Amino acid sequence: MSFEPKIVGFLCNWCSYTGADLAGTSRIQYPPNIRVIRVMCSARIEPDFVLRALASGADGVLICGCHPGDCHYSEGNYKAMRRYPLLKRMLKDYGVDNDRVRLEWVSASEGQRFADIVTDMTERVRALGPLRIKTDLQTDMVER
Amino acid sequence: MAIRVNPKLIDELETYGAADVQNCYHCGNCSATCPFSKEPFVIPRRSMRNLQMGLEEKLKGTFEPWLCYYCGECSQQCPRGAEPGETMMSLRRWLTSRYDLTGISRLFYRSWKAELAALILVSLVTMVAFLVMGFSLGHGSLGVYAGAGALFPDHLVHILDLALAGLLAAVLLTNSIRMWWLTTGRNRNLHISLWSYVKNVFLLPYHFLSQARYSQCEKKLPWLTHLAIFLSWVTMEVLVILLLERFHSPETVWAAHVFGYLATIGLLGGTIYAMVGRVRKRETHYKHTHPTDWMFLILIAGAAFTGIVQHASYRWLGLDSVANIAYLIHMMFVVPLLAVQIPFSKLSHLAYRPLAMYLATLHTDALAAQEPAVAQTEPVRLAA
Amino acid sequence: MEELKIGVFICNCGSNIAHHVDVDAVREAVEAKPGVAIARSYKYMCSNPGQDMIARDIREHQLNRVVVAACSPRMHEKTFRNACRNGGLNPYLCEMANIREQCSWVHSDQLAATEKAKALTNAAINRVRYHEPLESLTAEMCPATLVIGGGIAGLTAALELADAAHQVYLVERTATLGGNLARVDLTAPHLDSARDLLTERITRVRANSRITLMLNSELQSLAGYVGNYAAIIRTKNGSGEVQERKVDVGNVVVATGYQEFDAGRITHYGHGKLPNVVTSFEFEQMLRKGRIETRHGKLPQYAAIIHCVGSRNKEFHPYCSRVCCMTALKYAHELKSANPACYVSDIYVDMHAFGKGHEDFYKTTSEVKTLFLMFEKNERPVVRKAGPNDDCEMLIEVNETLSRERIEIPADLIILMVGMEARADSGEVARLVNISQDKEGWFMESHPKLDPVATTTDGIYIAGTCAAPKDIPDTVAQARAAAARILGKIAKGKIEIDGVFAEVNEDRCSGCRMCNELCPYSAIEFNDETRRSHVIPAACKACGACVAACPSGAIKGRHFTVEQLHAQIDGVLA
Amino acid sequence: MARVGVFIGQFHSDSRIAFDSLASYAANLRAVEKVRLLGLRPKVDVKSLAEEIRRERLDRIVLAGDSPGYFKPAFTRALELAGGDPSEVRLASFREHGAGSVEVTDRAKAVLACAVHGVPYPLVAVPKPTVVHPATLVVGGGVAGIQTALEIADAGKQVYLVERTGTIGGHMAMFDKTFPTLDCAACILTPKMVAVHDHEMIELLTNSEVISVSGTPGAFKVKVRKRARRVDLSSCVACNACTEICPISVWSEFDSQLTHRKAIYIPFPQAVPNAYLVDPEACAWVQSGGTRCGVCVKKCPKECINLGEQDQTVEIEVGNIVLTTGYDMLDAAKVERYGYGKYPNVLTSLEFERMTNASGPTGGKIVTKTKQKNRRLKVEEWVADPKGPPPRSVAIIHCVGSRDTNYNPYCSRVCCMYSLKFAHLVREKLPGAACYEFYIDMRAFGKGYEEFMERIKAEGAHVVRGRTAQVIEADGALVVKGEDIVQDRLVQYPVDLVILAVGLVPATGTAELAKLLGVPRDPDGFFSELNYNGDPTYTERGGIYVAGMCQGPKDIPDTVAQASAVAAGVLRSISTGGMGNLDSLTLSDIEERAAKMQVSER
Repeated sequence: MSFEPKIVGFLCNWCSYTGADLAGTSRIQYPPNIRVIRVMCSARIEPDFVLRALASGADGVLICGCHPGDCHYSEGNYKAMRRYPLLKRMLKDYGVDNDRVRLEWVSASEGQRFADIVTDMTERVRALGPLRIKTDLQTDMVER
Repeated sequence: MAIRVNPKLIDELETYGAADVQNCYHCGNCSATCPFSKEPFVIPRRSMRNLQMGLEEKLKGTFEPWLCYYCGECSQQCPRGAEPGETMMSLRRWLTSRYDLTGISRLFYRSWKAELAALILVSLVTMVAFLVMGFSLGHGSLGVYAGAGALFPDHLVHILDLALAGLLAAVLLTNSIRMWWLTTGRNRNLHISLWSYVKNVFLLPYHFLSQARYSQCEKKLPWLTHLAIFLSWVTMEVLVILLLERFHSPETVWAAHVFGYLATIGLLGGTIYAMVGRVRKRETHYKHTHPTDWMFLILIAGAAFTGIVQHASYRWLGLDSVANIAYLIHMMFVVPLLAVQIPFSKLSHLAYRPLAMYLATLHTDALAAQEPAVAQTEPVRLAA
Repeated sequence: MEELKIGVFICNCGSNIAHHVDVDAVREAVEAKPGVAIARSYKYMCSNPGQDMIARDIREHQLNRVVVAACSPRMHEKTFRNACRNGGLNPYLCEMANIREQCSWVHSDQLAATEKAKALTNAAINRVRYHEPLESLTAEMCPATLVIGGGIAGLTAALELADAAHQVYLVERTATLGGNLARVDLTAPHLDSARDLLTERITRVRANSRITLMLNSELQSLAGYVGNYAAIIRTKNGSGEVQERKVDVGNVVVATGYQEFDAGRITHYGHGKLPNVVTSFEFEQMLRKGRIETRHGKLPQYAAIIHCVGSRNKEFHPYCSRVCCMTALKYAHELKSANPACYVSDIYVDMHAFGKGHEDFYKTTSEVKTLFLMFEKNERPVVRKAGPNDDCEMLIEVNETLSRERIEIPADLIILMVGMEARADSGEVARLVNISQDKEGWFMESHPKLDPVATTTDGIYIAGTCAAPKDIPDTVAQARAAAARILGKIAKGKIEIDGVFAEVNEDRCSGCRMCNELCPYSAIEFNDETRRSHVIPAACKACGACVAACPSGAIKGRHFTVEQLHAQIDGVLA
Repeated sequence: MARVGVFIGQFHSDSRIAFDSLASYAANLRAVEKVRLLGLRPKVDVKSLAEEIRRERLDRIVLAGDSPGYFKPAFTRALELAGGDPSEVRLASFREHGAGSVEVTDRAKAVLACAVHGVPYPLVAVPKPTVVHPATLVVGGGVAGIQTALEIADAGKQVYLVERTGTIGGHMAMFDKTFPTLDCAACILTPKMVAVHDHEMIELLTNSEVISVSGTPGAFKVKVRKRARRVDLSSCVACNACTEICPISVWSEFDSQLTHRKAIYIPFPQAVPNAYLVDPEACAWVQSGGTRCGVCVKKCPKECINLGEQDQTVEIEVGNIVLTTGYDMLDAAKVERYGYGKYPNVLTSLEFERMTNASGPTGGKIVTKTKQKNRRLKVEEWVADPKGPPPRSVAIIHCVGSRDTNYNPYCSRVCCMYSLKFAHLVREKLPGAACYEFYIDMRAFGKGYEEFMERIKAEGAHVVRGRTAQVIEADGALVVKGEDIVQDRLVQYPVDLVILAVGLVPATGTAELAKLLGVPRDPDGFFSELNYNGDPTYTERGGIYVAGMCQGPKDIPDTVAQASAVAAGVLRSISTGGMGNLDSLTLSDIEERAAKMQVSER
């Protein structure tokens, strides 16, 4: 049975979460590997959420927000856009491959786009194989 | 190459009786209900569409209207009251006028007053001719057919009849050839072998006499009425034209007279039934009546009635003078009926209908040979 | 922490969830989880018996947390919070798991979908442990309303509110009222006068003291929240200089209408090149002036009307503009009335005569001998100049469906039924009032059936063709529906604000003031004496930007706290 | 003073208007110089008309008639040719203002007078406002009635919601999915039903009917007959015990006769009020005057059943009445050629909706009916058994009895879209099955409808343009005979199941209710709105509104929008006074006002 990656998705309530719901009402199928957590705005996602997800066994993290200019709170997604490159640089030092954490803009009417992003990311993370930070951490803790 | 649409044709067809065809929104109900509608002749919708769009060449190029026997199923079901039955009837009238090159038929259909005038003219001419001939040949007295004082000696009437019949046959033949040319002859991509023409020629007399297709309607009465009128008319023609002497000879040849009486009953009964139907307008095919229909029925009824009156007054009552007058009026009905109705009006369908059935068979066989008929139940996969 | 008693309710949603998710397996999986007092499943949780079940269970088992695994929270979070409130439980102690739109509807593999449903429900259970009871706030509701757009929709909404004795500010960008309808002569299908309808509305608007009419004006900015909006209106008066005016309103009705599709974009119709190819609005102009003739003054013997110009078409707009079919039939009658000898051809795709009296109107149009020609949706009728020996100005070539012929249609005058499209500046309006647009640019209603006139933003309503193409009766109905929602809110007097907003923990706040400029709604003010920042609850929109950015983690995002989200992350990966 | 010429023409041959008395009335209006009767569908010669206008030096033309708009272009041309101002052609449309019959000739005169003064009739004909009692009566508990009741009650005003059957929810409660978003009808409707049930400002009267209305607009006294439910609403918890014991079973109306229900029943599990009721015609106890059966009374654990309960009549005072009585389906058996009633596997769309519903008789499975022995009634009958054989191919026929002068001449507006939805459901639930759809015009006009249609076609449903003419039975299978217009071929498809998209008619009882309230109806039987464009939800009777299907077929979003629009009128009338009856205004009132009225047009 091929490796089934676990991907945690942080979706903002007004655009990307609505877009994911639209994928549902339009019955657009996509891989079940993504598990969505709803936040009010992409600005609410703290870098340490991403770290915690990876540490708790996620093989990939997807952050979605509104297209720039569309944010319900007018500038929330710009903050996420600023935090994301810093986080990515840090993750590289942890040995987390570039494709494992991704930031995408999905509007309320882009059900198909959301499904395509999830499908594409699942394929990439499956190719990268399991992350195993969680198991390493547990072994470290046991050794210490 | 695109065909030009001519929105004016529909106005012209209105004078032929197609008053509601523009209401058709093409739901296909009539073609699916029509008992005669089979590939490759889906009637009546295709012809109605060509009419709406004024595709005159296509309309002239099809004999589909002749395949319809006006059972009225389609008009009853039509959701828009577009009267497909009456439209096909009007198309038949229009085609009749198209097959006739002289243009007289077109004149008659477009204004019924013209036809009426022509009928009256012909009957007056006949009367004068008979009277003049009668007085000059008939030794100054009005006599009844053969024997002393006959208006017209039988042999002369006989010759006149044959001449008239020959002339009418010629006119009908040219119109039929034109019908063949328009619908089949000029059609390049349809190859009908000579053998196919010969093999199926028996269809002409078969349909002419039996109107077999009319019998396929659900309601049989219209077919029987039509058959009665038709056979009676043919019998009368045979008696009057071919066996004139024996029919008019003083001693009664019972065989001839029995047929005579039957024919008269057939003619009178049929026409009266049709006229009452058209007045009451209860069946769909009697709902709409074009003036030419009335003239046609009145002429036949008149001819039959006067025929029996002059026969009865001469044979049974011996009232020669009454018989003479009745005979004269009889001729005033018969000659216009033959001279006008056959070539230029409704009666010409006696040639076109059997020809249409014949051509239909030829076309179907040819088409079947050229491209295998698409199985009707094979569903069409629309969206790729 | 009091002893946790969580009630988990899993919905079948008829077959929508049960079709791909094994609901009983999910129930068994979560039943054993720590803190779960009871786990049930039912066919329709959102129905009357479903909600009663929640309330009853809360009372009988003294539940202090509720998890509902069903459809999207955007659909029924409010419904299940009410059910908890009826059971005596604070509504914010309820959490939903979306196992329909984001699980059973999108994953057909039963095993994977059930696993995902278990994970999502488990995450909700983890999260609900850290939920705290919250109280919603109330704020005053300003009874005034801002109506944007002076067309039939704006006029009707303004009158409905003003007649109910409430203040209305009607903002219209141009100098006159009437919008697109002012350019129309008669309306379909009864050929009533559009002018009389507008005159009645405009006269009543101008005579109504409660409507402040602002022509040549545009909305400059909108601040605040439902019940307490501050709008700045910019007006250009006669001499060109600009004044700005602030008005306080409780709600906003957006009724900005549509713009017509530019027929020139379709080259093969030749609009702009051939003089006698006119759009429907140009023909309305001709009708109003009484000059129904070709450019060189000749009465058209042949006229043709082409439908779906820019609509129902891959290259331009995929949607149907809904009103042009009936308008085209109207033109057929008007052409025949102006010139009884005119032959009218109507070139259509599907005849959309769906409304009251429309089919009858379609039949009368047939009776006056209009020739209906049908073409396939993405077929391209080509218009070209006729030859010298043709008895008409132009010829239209098209593959006609009903006769399966390629035909040429004679036409001296061609009317293009141009479709409707979203206004070019609808993007700005959407950003100003903070509502979203669909991919065609039409404003998106919050739910087509639950709430056809409300938007995702509370207090902002949309009415008429700015939401989607529609005819006058539907526009008037929507305008009054928006007014009804506002009247309902005003009658209640108070506005209930969601209890979810940010809160500064005074002892941890270091006074660095980073959050002050960060907040897009300037809802965080700095107290100089205590040297601490403080959040204004009513103004806070709970986006959580400040919570994430605070270096000392001093700001708590109520209902989206760090503990709750961490628990949810662990739960979703368990 | 403008010199006015009045021309009176007739377009519809069936108009019964007193043209002559209107002509004489127009003649003695002060500003009118010339009056001419044009007759039925007049052929107007523009040149001689222009000549006449110039000769009479007319500044304004008033075109009066049933639908004068049909003659307007010719008159505008004539006025322009005569050098006048083309915008001075005014319409006096009698049909638009409900003055299209001889009984309302006075109103026609009023419309004429307004046009002569160049003033829109609705601006002038505003009856004196009346004080309005704050309570509102809503007749009909479908989605329209529920929406209106909620909007009015949410604004704090009392609502009486009267519903004829045992539960609110109407037809929408019967559906599984709704177009175009395919979200489930229950998910939209049930929460609103719960809100109605819990709302303290809404008094729900199910199993009840309006029997008399008196009083004036703003102060109506309404008598409502509450038919005996024979089950105590407050104590019944729908435990289903009584149904199991009840011996009588009849066809279930809610399940459109697909299955049986008992004499004591609940229409559907999520019904509101969520309680059982007794069908008096079916119940043996009631029919026998209390001598037979009655087993359910003892079986009920909470003694809620009182079979002897009598009907009551309640009188309520309300200021406004909202009619949301919805629709029924045309009897499909009337269109004999489709064989409904003759062939068991020819279903109406409502029956198919119930079949696809997850909480329906077949649990959402699409099956063909099979002949089964009904043990209780000892008779063979065709039943939709969940375990029955699924159809291999399905045909859906549009416009059954619609757009047809022999039945309903009008289009029922929703059938194209729900038929597409059916095609989707067939393809989704029976992947192998072939699905044919026969339509004349595919009317996908709403938001997101066109894209929905394209998606269904892409899923492989055969969408054939051409209405089926006949459904016949040939060797065991049903055969659908029709003509495929686009392929220009006669087609015959053998199918196992035929679904008829039957045309919609006003709900039974609409005629009596209309007579009771004095609300006019249009020739198709639906309630007539005050003004087609301007006031689609008002009627000419003050204080009486219409919303939803009862005013004409429409889909759910349009119904909900109309229902909310009615709420606006009701709330406004309560706060600042409502409209009186239109015919409370005399002709002279209107003439005076029209003369003094100043209009602004921009």
